[in-house]
Amino acid sequence: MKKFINAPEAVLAEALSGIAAAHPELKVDAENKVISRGDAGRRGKVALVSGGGSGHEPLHGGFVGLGMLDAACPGEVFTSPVPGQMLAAAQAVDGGAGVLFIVKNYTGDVLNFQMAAELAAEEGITVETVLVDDDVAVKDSTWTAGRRGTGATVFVEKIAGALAEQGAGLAAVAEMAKRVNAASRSFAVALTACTTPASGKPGFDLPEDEMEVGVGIHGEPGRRREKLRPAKEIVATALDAILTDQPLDTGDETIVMVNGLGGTPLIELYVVFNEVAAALADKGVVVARNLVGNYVTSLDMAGASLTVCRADADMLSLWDAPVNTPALRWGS
Amino acid sequence: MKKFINAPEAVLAEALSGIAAAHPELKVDAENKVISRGDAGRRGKVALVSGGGSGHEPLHGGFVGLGMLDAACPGEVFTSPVPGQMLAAAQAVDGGAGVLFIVKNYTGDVLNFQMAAELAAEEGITVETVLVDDDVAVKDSTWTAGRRGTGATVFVEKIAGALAEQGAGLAAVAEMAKRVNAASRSFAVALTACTTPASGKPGFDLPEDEMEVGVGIHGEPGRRREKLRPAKEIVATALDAILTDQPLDTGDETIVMVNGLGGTPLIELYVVFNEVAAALADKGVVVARNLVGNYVTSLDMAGASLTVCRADADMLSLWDAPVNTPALRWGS
Amino acid sequence: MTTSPVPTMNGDSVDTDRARTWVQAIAAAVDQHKDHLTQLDSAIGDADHGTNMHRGFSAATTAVAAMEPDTVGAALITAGTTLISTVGGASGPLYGGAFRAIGKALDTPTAGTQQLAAALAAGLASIQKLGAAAPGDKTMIDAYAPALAAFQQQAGAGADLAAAATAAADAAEVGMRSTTPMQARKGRASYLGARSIGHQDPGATSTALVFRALAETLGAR
Amino acid sequence: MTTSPVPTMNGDSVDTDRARTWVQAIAAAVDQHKDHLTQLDSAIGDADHGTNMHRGFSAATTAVAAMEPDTVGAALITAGTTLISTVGGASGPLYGGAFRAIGKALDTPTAGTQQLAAALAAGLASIQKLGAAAPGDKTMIDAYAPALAAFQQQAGAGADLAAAATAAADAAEVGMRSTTPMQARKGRASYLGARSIGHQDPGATSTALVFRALAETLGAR
Ligand SMILES: Nc1ncnc2c1ncn2[C@@H]1O[C@H](COP(=O)(O)OP(=O)(O)O)[C@@H](O)[C@H]1O
Ligand SMILES: Nc1ncnc2c1ncn2[C@@H]1O[C@H](COP(=O)(O)OP(=O)(O)O)[C@@H](O)[C@H]1O
Ligand SMILES: [Mg+2]
Ligand SMILES: [Mg+2]
Ligand SMILES: [Mg+2]
Ligand SMILES: [Mg+2]
Repeated sequence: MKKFINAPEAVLAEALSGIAAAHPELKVDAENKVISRGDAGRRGKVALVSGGGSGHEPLHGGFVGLGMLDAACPGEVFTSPVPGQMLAAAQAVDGGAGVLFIVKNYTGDVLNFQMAAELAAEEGITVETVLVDDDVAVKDSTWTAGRRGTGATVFVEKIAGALAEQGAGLAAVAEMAKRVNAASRSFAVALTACTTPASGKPGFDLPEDEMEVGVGIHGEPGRRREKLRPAKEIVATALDAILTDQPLDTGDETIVMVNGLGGTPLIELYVVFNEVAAALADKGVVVARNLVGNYVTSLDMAGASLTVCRADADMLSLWDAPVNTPALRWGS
Repeated sequence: MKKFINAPEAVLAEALSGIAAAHPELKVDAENKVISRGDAGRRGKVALVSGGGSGHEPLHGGFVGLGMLDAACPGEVFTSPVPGQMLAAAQAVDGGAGVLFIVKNYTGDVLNFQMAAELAAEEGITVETVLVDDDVAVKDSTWTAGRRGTGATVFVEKIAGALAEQGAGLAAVAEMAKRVNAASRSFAVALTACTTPASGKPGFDLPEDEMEVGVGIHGEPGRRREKLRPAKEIVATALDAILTDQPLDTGDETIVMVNGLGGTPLIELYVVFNEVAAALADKGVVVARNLVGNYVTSLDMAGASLTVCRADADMLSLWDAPVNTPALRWGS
Repeated sequence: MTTSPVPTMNGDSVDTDRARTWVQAIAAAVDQHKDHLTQLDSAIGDADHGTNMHRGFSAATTAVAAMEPDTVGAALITAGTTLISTVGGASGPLYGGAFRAIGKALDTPTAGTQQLAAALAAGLASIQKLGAAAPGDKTMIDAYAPALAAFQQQAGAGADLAAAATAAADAAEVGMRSTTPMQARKGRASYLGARSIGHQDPGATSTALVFRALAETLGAR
Repeated sequence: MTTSPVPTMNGDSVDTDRARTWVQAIAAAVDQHKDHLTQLDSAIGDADHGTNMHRGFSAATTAVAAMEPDTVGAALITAGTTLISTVGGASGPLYGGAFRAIGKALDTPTAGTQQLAAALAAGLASIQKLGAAAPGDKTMIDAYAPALAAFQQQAGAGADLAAAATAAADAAEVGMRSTTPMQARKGRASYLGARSIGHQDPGATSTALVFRALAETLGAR
């Protein structure tokens, strides 16, 4: 294993310390492992808390700041944080208007956040939870763990965060977060496996001419293995999966993210976005806003995910609202 | 070779088309391969033009916009652009106040920009050139090609760009660019080689327990190969090389960049920054500003570079000035 | 999973010391099998189950070592709470909740076979309540449910603790192996669909360690 | 680099057609050795020399094919300009400038051995002026300089074009091989310091192709 680390067990604590040093505008609680806004706990503002395993940076810590999250709880690499962390985060940021937990739909995240919500309620904090489950590679069913939460998390955090910043109440913010999730679909493809610091080996071996189709963001193999194909065809596969699940009409406006999983050069992400833009234009679908870059990564995995959100006018205007976080920043 | 591309020859054109689709605020001249600001050519404003081989994204195209570059000319992957491109860029952005070419010190870049400067002069455009040569892994000497330009390019483009935005003249902007370069030093380490689309193979083979020390950003091997060491020791090596070349005193203020070469997870870059911040704090050196992320990449290389700029008050205030580009954005 | 001879001084009741010993025995087993658990999780999950269990049971061992428990359950409740607050992931709340449930059902200074059977049943109920998985879903339940059934059957037949726990450990290992041909319907492995078939479930494997540790603690040979 | 028999109809002068043929012959050689050039550049550079040369000489071939040149040099000037505007990198301006210089020195409908020798010398001067490299720096100059010397020596001794060009091509290949033990002091390979030793310089290798193509064009057997 080749990594810029000192010891696998120390990665999270040291990275948090690095985040604290790099972003003095954030508060980093090293003991509870909570990253929060410098001005967190503002009276009357609904607070957004998210979290999940580490290894997906900039998610979630990179999205803490004005117009987005109030706090993030990073767990160990690919391991959900624990309820105590989430409770500490909720306590740090609650301004009396309640806390929204934004939870990616994985058994571990769901169970831990559920316990945290119970603990928070015992402390008198009103908590609402929204589950993000946008990955169409996984079939949705009441008999399974359901869809994974991936790229749409960024959209949910940005748009709900903007609404909270404008002073909306907890129910309205939670409702908007759910709307964004319901309007979003993702699909990912990987060319290589990633290596966690603790395991020290790539999660799977992939021949030089093959790719994993329908992967998640935790290094697990995908739904199927296929021969590597040109970017155009890979995009067609991903878009097809997305649009089969949620058809789009001519004139529909979308927010589109082409996201790198950590080991993919940006120049390739632009090649992918070029194909996505062309394919959607062909269908008359409008790409009103976009993100191209590394936003929800899977350590060093060479891979890319596509997220498409059918955005209404409210969502677009909230998207455009100011945001000031380490990884997403615009407006004033 | 595993890449999200359609064909090696098409990468640059398609990525440019993707950049155009993703960033409608920029102008992309597909024929001349020039990315410029939507408002480029503003009368009286000194225009900044940079460029170099592709594969280093977001450098340079991602730094085009308010407060930074007026235009970027991307060459083929790891290949300097040609003089015609640079001339087209200069023509597109000259507002009568002259053009500053920001050139990383590589034989190809230097020669092509030199020819472009001659062509531009023939067209009546005043051109100044600043060479960036910050990489202390390469020994400087009049008998060699001299030091490479790497991470300091971002500092030069940001700070000189801010000064130009404020209306300074060409000589002053060029002078500031040179000052920033003179105050900056970089050093990089790689854990893996990168693969160019055209060659299809990693540039070198590196055993599982070794690293290349003193690498550039073009996939070439470094000055020496060593056993992989903990992040703390790697940082000590890099800082030592930098500070030997340019000693810093207690109380000196710096801008520090921990830059990923493309395949390094962000969480590791924060671990590295944590070590850098601690080591500089030990010496009483102030990290006044910082960047942690992928800014000057080498395709999919797993590696990291450290750049330290001893910044005076002018540089810090220009650093803080508004910037609005795809890859760097702050202020209003 | 070899069995070392442990003196059977207290064959038909669990006391507070043994509860603590059980936690320590699990920690030792997890320590020994950490890489194996992570490797199993790497094939159909996210390669952290060994690290998760190790982090949790190391912390639990430390926590129970510092106690002077009055009841059999006290140490197990503490262990469960510690798992919840240190593990994360799916296994943290599931095992944490289970140990807390088992502990709550053992609020006496000693406990016999029948009481332990009921406590173990409460543990399974907690896992099922939280995780909503059924037997055959390729989870820890596929080791836990047969282990519990074997324990209950032995208890019903009047067996002593050691015999019941040994039967449970054997059944857990059979259950663990039975997960290999299953297609996962819960947890992370479910994302693989049919590709989850052919791999042994990491959680079922750690559950087998938990029951083997119980058998060892209760004096099986 | 094998030599195919070419009719020697015009043994002692270069005409406009042959100038064009030379460019085409270089393009063909580069096409054939593209991967080899890139491989050499991968070891001590940035793995683009084959692609660079290929892009440039393909474009140059197209450009000169469309011309009706009046002078020997016209096609070479066009080739040089095309290289400058399509190659990029270090080799673009260096080769581009050299071909432009060679072309400018051949502003006549035909040219003999002495005139070609002078033109080739102008090409080397352009490379040295731009790149400031000296023999022994492990660059294209280490193939070009000995090739030029051999050509000049043959020309001085009254040899015909074919013989002079063949001697130049042979000397270029010797020079090319002589770069292997050198430590690079110019270009990208210089960044490797002592580690550049033991690898053949890509630019010297392409220069050997350029001179071999000249010999073939001028009728060497
Ligand atoms: N819903 C569930 N019910 C019961 N057990 C589950 C459930 N989901 C997952 N598990 C168990 O948890 C194990 C994985 O634990 P672990 O790797 O520590 O957590 P994570 O999956 O969050 O990384 C699986 O092997 C499985 O046995
Ligand atoms: N200063 C120089 N003078 C002469 N030749 C040089 C010089 N610098 C580089 N070269 C030649 O250029 C070759 C590399 O060309 P190429 O790979 O196309 O460009 P780049 O180095 O910009 O990638 C080297 O092998 C060397 O022969
Ligand atoms: Mg996990
Ligand atoms: Mg090059
Ligand atoms: Mg796991
Ligand atoms: Mg090269």
